[in-house]
Amino acid sequence: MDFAALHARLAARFGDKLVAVSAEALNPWIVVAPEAIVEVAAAAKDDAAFAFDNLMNLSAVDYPKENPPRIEIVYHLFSYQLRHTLVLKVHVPREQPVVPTVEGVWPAANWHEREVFDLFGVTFTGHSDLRRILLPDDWQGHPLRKDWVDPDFYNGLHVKPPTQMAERVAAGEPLGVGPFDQTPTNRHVE
Amino acid sequence: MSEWLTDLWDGIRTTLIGMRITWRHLFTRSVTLQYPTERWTLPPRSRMRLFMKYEDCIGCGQCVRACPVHCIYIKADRRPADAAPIWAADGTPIKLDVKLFDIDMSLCCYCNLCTYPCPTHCLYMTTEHEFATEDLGKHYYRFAKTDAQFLTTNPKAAAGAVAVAAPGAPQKPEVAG
Amino acid sequence: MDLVYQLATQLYPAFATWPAWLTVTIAVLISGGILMTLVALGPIVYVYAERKISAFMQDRLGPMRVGPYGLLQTIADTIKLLLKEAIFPRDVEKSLFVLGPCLVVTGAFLALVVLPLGSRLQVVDLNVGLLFVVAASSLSTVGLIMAGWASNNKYSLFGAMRSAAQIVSYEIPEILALLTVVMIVGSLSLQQIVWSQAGGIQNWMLFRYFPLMHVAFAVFCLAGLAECNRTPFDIPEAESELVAGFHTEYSGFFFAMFFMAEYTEMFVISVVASVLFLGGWHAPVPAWQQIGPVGLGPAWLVAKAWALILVMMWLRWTLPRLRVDQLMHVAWKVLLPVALGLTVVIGGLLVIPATRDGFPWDPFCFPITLAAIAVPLLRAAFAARRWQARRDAELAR
Amino acid sequence: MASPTQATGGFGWQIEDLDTDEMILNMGPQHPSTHGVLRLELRTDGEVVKAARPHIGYLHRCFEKHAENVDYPGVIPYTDRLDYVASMGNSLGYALAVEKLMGIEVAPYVQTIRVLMAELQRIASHAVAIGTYGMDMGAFTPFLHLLRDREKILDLFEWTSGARLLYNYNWIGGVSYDLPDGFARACRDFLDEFERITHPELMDLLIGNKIFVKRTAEIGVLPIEVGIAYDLTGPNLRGSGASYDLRKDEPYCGYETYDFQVCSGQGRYGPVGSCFERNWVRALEMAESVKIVRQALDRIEKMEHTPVQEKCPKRVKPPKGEVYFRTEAPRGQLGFYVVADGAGVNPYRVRVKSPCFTAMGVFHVLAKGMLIADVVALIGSLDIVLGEIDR
Repeated sequence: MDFAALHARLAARFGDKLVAVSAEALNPWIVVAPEAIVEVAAAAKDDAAFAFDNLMNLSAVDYPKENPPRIEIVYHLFSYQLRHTLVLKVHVPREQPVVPTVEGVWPAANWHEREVFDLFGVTFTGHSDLRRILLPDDWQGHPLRKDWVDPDFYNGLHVKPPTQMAERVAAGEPLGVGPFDQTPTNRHVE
Repeated sequence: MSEWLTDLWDGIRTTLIGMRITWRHLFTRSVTLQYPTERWTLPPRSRMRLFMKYEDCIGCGQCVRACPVHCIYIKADRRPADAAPIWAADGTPIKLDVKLFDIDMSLCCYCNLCTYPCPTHCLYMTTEHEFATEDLGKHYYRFAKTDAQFLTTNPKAAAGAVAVAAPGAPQKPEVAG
Repeated sequence: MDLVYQLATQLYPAFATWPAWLTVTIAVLISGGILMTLVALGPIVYVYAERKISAFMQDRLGPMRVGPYGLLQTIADTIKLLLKEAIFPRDVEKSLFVLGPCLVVTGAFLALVVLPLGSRLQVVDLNVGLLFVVAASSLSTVGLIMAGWASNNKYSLFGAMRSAAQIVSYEIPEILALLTVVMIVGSLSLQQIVWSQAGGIQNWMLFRYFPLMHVAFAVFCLAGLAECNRTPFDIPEAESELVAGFHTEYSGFFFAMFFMAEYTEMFVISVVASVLFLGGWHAPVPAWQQIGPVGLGPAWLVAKAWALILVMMWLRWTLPRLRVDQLMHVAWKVLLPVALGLTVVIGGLLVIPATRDGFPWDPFCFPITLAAIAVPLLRAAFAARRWQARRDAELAR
Repeated sequence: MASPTQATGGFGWQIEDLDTDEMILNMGPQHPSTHGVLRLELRTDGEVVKAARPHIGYLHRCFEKHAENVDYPGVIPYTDRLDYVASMGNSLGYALAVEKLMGIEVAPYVQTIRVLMAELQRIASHAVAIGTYGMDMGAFTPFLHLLRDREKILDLFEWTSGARLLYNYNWIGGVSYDLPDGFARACRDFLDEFERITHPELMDLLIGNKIFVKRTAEIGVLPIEVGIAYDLTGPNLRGSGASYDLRKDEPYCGYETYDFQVCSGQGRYGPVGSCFERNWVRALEMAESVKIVRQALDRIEKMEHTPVQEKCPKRVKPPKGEVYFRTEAPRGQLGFYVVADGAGVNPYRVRVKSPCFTAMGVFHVLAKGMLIADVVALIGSLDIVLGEIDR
C-alpha cells in the first residue's frame, strides 16, 4: 500500500489525532498527537491492512530554532508481510518532553526509548525500566540536545579534552619535531 | 538407546575428522612473519604518515577544513607586495607566506581526507609506519621552514605546457622517502 | 629402591647394620628424590612441546625468540614465574590459599612412587600399587577445591565446584577400566602387570580380547583426560567462561606450581596408561630390549608416555569444550555403562576355559590396529606435503 | 532438564525451603568472551541464570554528536569506527543514505566495486564472528585458521584503499581509489583457496563437530515472532527460519542483478532458531558471498572503467529533508537516518540504528534459565560488536 492509501485509512480511524502530514518527502511521514501515539501504534500493528509488526528505528531530533521549539520522536515502521514502511512523528515541547511508551506494542522500543531518554531527556511514561543506557547513571544533562555544553569535569575526570598540543605550542612551548625536507627513513630499518 | 549410539558414533567420527584436519596442518607451512627480521613492504597507497613538501604549499587551508579531527594548524599571512614572486612545483603562484604549518599526528585518524583537496598535492601520506615514540610531543610535526628554497621562475611558463596532475583522480606522487 | 640399598651397603658396609626402618626410608628418600627431580624437569619440555605443536597445527611458528627455535622459552617462563611476586588478594584465607597448590602438587607427584620405570628401576614395588595411584590422583581434587574456595572469587568458586564434580565422577569409569586389566593379570602390583605383558607387542594388554581392550584403553584415556582437566574436559579453568577457574587469583610461584602439577599429572596418567595397556617398559620386539649391557626399559616407557601426551595435546587443539551437564552425561551415561559392560564381559571370558587367555584371533589383530592408525595419518601427511608443494609452485608463478 | 528448584521436595516441605540463595555474578566489562566492553549482571542460582541484565555504554564515543560537528564527507571516517569489524559496510550505508538524499546515481562500475568490497568485508566479518564463537566454545584452532585467511582479505583491502581495518573507501558519490591492476587475479586466487580449503575445513573442524553441535544446538531458541518484535535482523533473524534479506527484498547498489541464495536456518541438529542455526547461516553466507564476489569480478572485467570520483560533488550540501536508508551489513540491517537542514555543511542529525543494539535487546529474554556456559554461547551466536552498540 502506498503512502496516500495508508494515510487515508489512518485518517479515517484517527482523524483529529493526526496533526500534520508530509507526503512529498523521501520517506513521507504523519505527525501524531503525543497522547494518541499508543493507539495509533497498536492500530498500525494489529490492523491487517497495515501489519507493521517491526519497529525499524525510534529516534529523536531536536529542533530548537523551529517556531514552537520542539523535539521530534520519529518512529520508522516496517511490515514483514506486506513489505511497506511508514514514518510516524510526535512533537513534544523541549522543556518537559513526555511521551507514552510504545514498548507494549513493539518490545524493540525498550532500548531505543531508553537511549532517547538518556541523550534527549524525553521521559516515556509506562516504560518498564527507564534508566540511562549509554551514559553513566549519575550524568547530568542530555548531550544530543543542540544547546548542550560539554562540562569541564565529570567526577574529576576531564570531559573537555585537555589543552591540545597546538595550544601548548602557541603558548610558546618548544614542542614537536622540526622541519624535515625528506620523509624520515624508518628508524628500525638501518 | 539408538539415539545414545548415534550420539556416541557421531562424537567419535567428528572428533576423528577434526583430528585429521589439525594433523594435516602440522605439515603445511606457517604463515608467521617474524617482524623485526622479516619485514613486508606496504603497498604504495597505504596511508601511514603524513608528509608535506613546504615549498609547494600555497597556504589555502583546504586541508584544515577537510580534516574531521581538526589536527592540522596553519598560520599564514600575505606576502609583502614587493617580495619576489614565487611558484609552487606545478606552477600555481604562492601568495601567502606560511609562517606555521603543524600536523598533530597523535590526533590524526589516518583517513587521508586532507590530501585530496590540496591543489598542489604537497600534502600526502607516506608508507612509513614505524614512527612510534616515547614522548607524545614527538608526534607533533612542524613543517614550516625558514630557509625554504622556493622556485623563483614559473616552472609552467619555463617548460611550456607542463602536464599538470589530472584534476580528477589524485595520483599521489611517488614518495622519495 | 633396592638398587640404592645395595649401592649403599657396598659403599658403607655398616649401613646394613642400622635398623631396617631407617635404611629403607633413606633408600626410598634418595631414589624418590632422584625420580622426582627427573619428572619435575618434564613440564619444561611439555610446555615447550605444547606451544610448538599448537603453533604448527595453527599454521604459525610458536615461540622463536628466546634461544634457537625458542628452546629457552620455557626456562625463561619458569624463571619469570618464580621471580614474580606471589600476590595475595586482600580478603583471602592465607593458609588455605597456600595449602591448595601444595596439595595439588603432592597429589600429582605421589603417584610416582610406584611407577615401574624399569625391571628393577622402581622406588617401591607395592603389591597394591594401582590402588595407590588412584588414591594419589584423587588427592589433588582436595587441593583444587581448597584453592578455589580460598581465593574468595566467584569465578574460582565455580571452577572449584566444577573440578570437584568432574574428577570425582570420572574416577569411577577410570577405576573400572583398570579393573579389567587387574582381572586379566590377577595382581595389583604394577611390576606384575608389566611382566604379564612380556614377549613382544602381541602380548600387550591393548591387543588382548581384540576389540574389548581397545575400548577399555579408550575409556581409561578419556577418564585420564578428565582427571588432569584437559580439553575437551577443561571446564574448571574454562578461559571463556570462568576467566581461569580455580587459579584465577594465583600468580608467581603458586601459579607455576599449578602448571607443574597439571603437566606432571598428564605424565603420570600417560605412564600409568602405557604400563597397563602398552606393555610398560617392554619393547615391541623382544630383541630391542637390550643394547649391549644397557637396558632400554625406561626409554621405551617414556617414549610411549610421550606419544600419549602428544595425543592429549593434539586433542586439546582440535576439540571445543563440553558444558558441565554434558560432562556429567558423558561420565555417568556413556563411560560408566561401557566400563561396567566391559568388566562383566571380560570377567565372563576369563571364567570360560576356552577364552582363558584371549580370543583365538588375538595374535593377528595388532597389525590391524597399527595399520588403522598409521595409514590415514601418513596419507594425510603426504597429502598436506603435496598440497604445500603445489601451493608454493602456484605462488611462485 | 528440569531446573533443580522445580524438583518436588518430598518429606512434605515446599521446594522453596530448599532454595539456595542467589548470587549476583558480574560478567564484567573485562571478560574474555563478551566480544568487547559489555557488562552482564547475572542473577545465578548455582550455574543456572535466573535473570540477566546487560549494561552497555562503556564504549560510547558520541558518534551522533561528532556527526553534527563535521561536514558530510568527514563523517565517513567516524562511520568506519562504528562496527570496526565490518567498516566497509558502515561507510557504504552512510554514503548511500546521503546519495539518496542528494539524488545522486552512481555509475554501474562504481556500484560493482562497492558490491565487491561489501561482500569481501562480509566474508572477513563472518570469519571473525565464527572464529570467536569457536573460541568461546574452547576450539582455538579454527579461529586462527579463519584469521589467517582473513589476513588475505585485509591485504586486498590495504592494496586498494590503503588501510587494513578502517578504510574510508566508500565516499558520497563514489569510492576513494580505483581498483589496482592485478586485483582481480589476486582476488580470484583468494576465492579459490577459500572455497577449496578454508570453508570445507571450517565445516568439518568446527561446525560439524559433535561437541560444538551439542553445546549450541538446543540453547537460545528464538522464535520468529520474538525476533521480529525485538527487531532482530540479518543472520540472527534468518537463523530462525525467516528468509528476509535486504539484498534480495530491497536491493540497492545493483544487488538484484546478482544471483545468490538467501540462507536461513533449517533446524538440522535441533530446533530452528537455536544458537547453532544463527552460526550455521553465517557459515553459508560466507559461501554465498564468494559467489557474489566472483560474479562482480567477471562484470568488472567486461565493464568500461569510468573514473571512480566522477559523481563526487565538490561540496556536499544536500537539500533540506531527511532519509532513512537500510543496508544489509554482515550483522544485520544497518539503518542511517540522516536529517539535512539544507543550510549548513554539517549534517543536522545522523542516527544509526545498529543491528547489534537490538540483538542485545533480546538477550535478557533468551538468557533466562540458561547455564553460564550457554550465556557465553548466546553472546557469541548473536555476534555483537560493542562499537556498534554503544556508538
